[in-house]
Amino acid sequence: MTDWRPPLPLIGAWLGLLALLALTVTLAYVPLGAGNAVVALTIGTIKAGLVAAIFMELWHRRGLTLVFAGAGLFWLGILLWLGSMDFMTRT
Amino acid sequence: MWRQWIPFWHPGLSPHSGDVDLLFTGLLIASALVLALLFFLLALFCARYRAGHQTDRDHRVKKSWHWEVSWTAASFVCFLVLFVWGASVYFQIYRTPADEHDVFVVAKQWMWKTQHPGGQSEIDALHIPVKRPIRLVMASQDVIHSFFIPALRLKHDVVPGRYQDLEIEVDKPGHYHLFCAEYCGTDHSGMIGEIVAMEPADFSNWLTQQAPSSTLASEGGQLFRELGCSGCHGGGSTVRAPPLEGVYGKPVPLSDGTTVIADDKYIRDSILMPRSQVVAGYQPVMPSFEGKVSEDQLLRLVIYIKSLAGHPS
Amino acid sequence: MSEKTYLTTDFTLRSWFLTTDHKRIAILYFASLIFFFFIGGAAAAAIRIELATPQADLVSSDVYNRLFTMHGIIMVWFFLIPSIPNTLGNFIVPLMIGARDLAFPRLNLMSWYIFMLGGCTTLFAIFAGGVDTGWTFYTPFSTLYSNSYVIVAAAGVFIAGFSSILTGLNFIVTIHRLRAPGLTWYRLPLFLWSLYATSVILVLATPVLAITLLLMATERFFGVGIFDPRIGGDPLLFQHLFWFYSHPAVYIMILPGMGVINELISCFSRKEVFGYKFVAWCSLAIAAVGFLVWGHHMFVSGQSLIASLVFSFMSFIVAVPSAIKVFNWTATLHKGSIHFDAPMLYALAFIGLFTIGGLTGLFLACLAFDVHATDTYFVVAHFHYIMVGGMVTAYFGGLHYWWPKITGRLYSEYWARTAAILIFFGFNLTFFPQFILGAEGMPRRYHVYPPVFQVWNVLSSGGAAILAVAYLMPLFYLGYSAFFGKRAPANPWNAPGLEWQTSSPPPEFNFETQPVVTREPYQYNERFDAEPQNA
Amino acid sequence: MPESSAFAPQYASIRHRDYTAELGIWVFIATEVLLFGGLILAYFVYRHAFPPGFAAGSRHTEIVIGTANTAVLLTSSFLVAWAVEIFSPATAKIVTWLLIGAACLGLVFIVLKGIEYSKEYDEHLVPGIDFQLAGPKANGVQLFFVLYFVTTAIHALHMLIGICLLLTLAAICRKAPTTRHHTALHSAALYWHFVDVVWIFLFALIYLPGRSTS
Repeated sequence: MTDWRPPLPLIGAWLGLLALLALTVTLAYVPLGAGNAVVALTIGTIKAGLVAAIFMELWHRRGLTLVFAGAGLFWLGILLWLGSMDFMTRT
Repeated sequence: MWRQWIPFWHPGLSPHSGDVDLLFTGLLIASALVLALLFFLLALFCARYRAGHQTDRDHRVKKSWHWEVSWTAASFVCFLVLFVWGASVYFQIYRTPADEHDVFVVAKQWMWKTQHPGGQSEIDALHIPVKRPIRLVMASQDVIHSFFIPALRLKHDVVPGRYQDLEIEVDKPGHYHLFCAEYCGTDHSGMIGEIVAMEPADFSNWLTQQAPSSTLASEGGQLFRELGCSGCHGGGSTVRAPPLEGVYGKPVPLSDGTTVIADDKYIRDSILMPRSQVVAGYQPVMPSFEGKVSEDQLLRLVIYIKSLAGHPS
Repeated sequence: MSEKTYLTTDFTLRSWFLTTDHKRIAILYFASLIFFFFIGGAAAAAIRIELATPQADLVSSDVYNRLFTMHGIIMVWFFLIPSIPNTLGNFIVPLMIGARDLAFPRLNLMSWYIFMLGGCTTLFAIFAGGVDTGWTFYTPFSTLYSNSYVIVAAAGVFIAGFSSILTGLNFIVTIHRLRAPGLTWYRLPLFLWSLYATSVILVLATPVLAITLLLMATERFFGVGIFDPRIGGDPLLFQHLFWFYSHPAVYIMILPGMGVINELISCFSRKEVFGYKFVAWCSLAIAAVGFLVWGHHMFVSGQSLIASLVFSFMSFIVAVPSAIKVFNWTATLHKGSIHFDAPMLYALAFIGLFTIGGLTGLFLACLAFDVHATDTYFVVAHFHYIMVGGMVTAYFGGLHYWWPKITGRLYSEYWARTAAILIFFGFNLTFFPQFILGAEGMPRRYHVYPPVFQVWNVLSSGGAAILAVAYLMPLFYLGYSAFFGKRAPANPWNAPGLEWQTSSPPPEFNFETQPVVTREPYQYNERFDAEPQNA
Repeated sequence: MPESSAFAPQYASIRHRDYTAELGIWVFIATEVLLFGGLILAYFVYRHAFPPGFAAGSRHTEIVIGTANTAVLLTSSFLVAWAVEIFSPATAKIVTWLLIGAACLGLVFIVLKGIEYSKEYDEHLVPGIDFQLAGPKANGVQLFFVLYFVTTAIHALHMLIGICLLLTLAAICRKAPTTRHHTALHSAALYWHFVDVVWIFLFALIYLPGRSTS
């Protein structure tokens, strides 16, 4: 009767996510100036990475699946980079 | 003049348009060479290697990489040259030096309204002296328009919500088309006017003939009082508001610790969104004039405040 | 005919409208696209008639604005973008890779229904009163000032976008997963490489259009200013978002055409495509770099000069792979054995017209000249050379090439060649004068114009009349041949591609036995000594 | 696990089909990334233009509800991942309950979101319907709330679709699940996790800015 229990990595990821959630909310109230945004987005990225690696099983995938998962992010990067370039460099 | 030799091409009439024409010629020559080579090869191959024609078809080129690399490199180098050329002229065209004869352009559905500092205003026309750079300050009342003078090879969109500077200069007297080039609704194609370039003497005659009773600055000053601005910004008022004399063009310290230069945009923003950039040491009490003043009136107010630049504060 | 083909397995309406057979879905798309093509074409005809004189005589300004908007929306989203991918692509992709169907056949059918829903919504907007924003939906005109069915039209485009996404998804997965044994990437026909690149754009760009139109409709419907300068919004943000999709969309409209041209040139030169790997990777390079150039639509819009500089540079870069392709096609002809059948005439026309379109694209990428030429007829001429001279010509070429496979019948070579030549001349007469108009400074979207521009407009309208007749011709002789033409053999062009290894038209699941691939594509001279047998 | 009896003719094997389906979902997720990408670009552009307005807007949101919702969604994702991991005929019952649990958590999320929306409505913070906020930051706050409502509404729509998927799968998996259902569940799970990932970023962008200043 062990086959219904969740594997340890899943539980670990879940608890880790909740811990990171608590951390990010706490840190949001600490005045860090521009650092707040950096911290919030960094922790967000770590959380998303955890979900992708463990829940979405990317940890066990290779090759094509990773390329496809990365492609969306890469193009998002293009959109954000070139899209905001105009607004950042306007005089 | 070499420019007259381009088919169907009327030479540009401003200092920069000469550069643009030269660039256009360069592009045309490059394209013509490429097209000639390509069409020659296509015709040659089609004729020589047509099916049934007995000719040497042995020793086909199999290893292709050196061909590929050479035409990739050749295209790339050509493109790089064109890019640098085009970019350098572009930066010349859109350069806007400060102190020049300012003309104010308000675009609205579907007309161009232009105003000279002396108060002379025109509709769908703009008189300017030749051989003298004119700085246009353009604003749109409603949608995006685009100020386009083909003879000067010059165009710029006029986006609502901001002032757009543009420098124009005409070499030769004459009447030239002014078009709206950005689709702006029903009468878009009717939003055309003319640029009238005159000899400096004729132009000053024209200015005097057209001279209205009051200049833009004085109309702005009148508005300044009518709208109640003077109640707070005027000397000796009870409400404490920053004085506006001598402000224009100077750095202004803001309450958030930063500093801005009091240019057209800052003054415009301060009228429409007074509480976004509050001068250090003052309370954000000024009401917004968003929706209460038109672009025309805004311009007059800005010009009025600008005219106070010389006064001591 | 003893065995059943995909056309004869079942004749009920249900068997057509609930089919999951990629070939039947391709036919459904084909029929819908003809319909949309002629609606968009009718609008174009009305525009050209109106522009024959400088004054307004046929229609009012409001009607004129609705006409060019309808022409743009219908032609871009309901003809060009789905044209080659959804008809020829849908039909040929599984055949070319030796598969029995696409990876997700039901998704494929769904995408057609979504497409039709989007199409009907847009048609409703057009016939209920029209849209006058131009196909670009620029704010704040579309959100605050336009007095027409903007939201409905945008909804139609929004819905059709999901059809594009599903098609792209289907092609990507199919090409990855369903290739026949032995069909490695470098053995794929180049048509598939270009469709793959197209699909990447469809999947990654279309959602941005969806969200942009959604924001625009929200602003218009609720009166909230997302792009409204009066409350601090920025109209240029809309343009950035819009062109993030709409510039790559141009490559959606040309890459499949380039793919078809590879097949045609090599087949009718009886020779493999010169520089196969370069051409293949150029497709992907165009798709990737095509995402980095959208700001070249905004050189005069007031975006920062630095942004303009970067976008101009990228625009020159993206022209490199296109140039490489043109050189490779020309080199393919070298020492070939060239047949001038109708598809080849289209292919040659494509090379010429596409090159002119591409070179004038460089004019527009060139910052200083773009300041003069943007928003004039120069731009109109340029993109028609790419989209009509390029894509539509390639589409007709591909249609003729695969027509025997699709219908199992042969068309009249005489009429096909006549139409091809007529299209070529009609096209040039219509659009070449527009370059001159643009260089002289005639702005686009002008209903009335100064009389100095009339000569070129008359020429253009005259060309359009020829073009209209030429585009109608295939409807008749191809339509005739579909029912009364001579039966086509399985491989009328003597081509080595897998799609020719099954009967014409193919059976329901394409192949009797799973084909196995053992060699590179386009092995014309080694496997076939015979010249193509023509109709 | 019993193999499903048939697979569509375009596939060579069950494994081939499953592998293909997974790839399809990943392509779909790439599309979705760009869908939210447009909104995120708009968000960053306006946050860059109106930093105080966005900080103020953020402070108007309910961080308690936001945090609770994040925890709810993370837990729901965990349940779905668990269900995928242990999927077999022997565990059909547990899998069904896990999926129902995940769907219920999804519903909790939607309900909390609804409560939050109604609070914002009461505070007159809904642009286009009832927005009454004056002052220097009004423009920035309004833009913040427009983007907030559009983004969270689209996210909530994704949640609703996901909940329907999970409930359908729960109903199917109750009896004799096969490999085919495992593929379906795996695909739905990837989608559900993706919606979770989107929320993680929305949480950081919507609720957290401006908390450390007044």
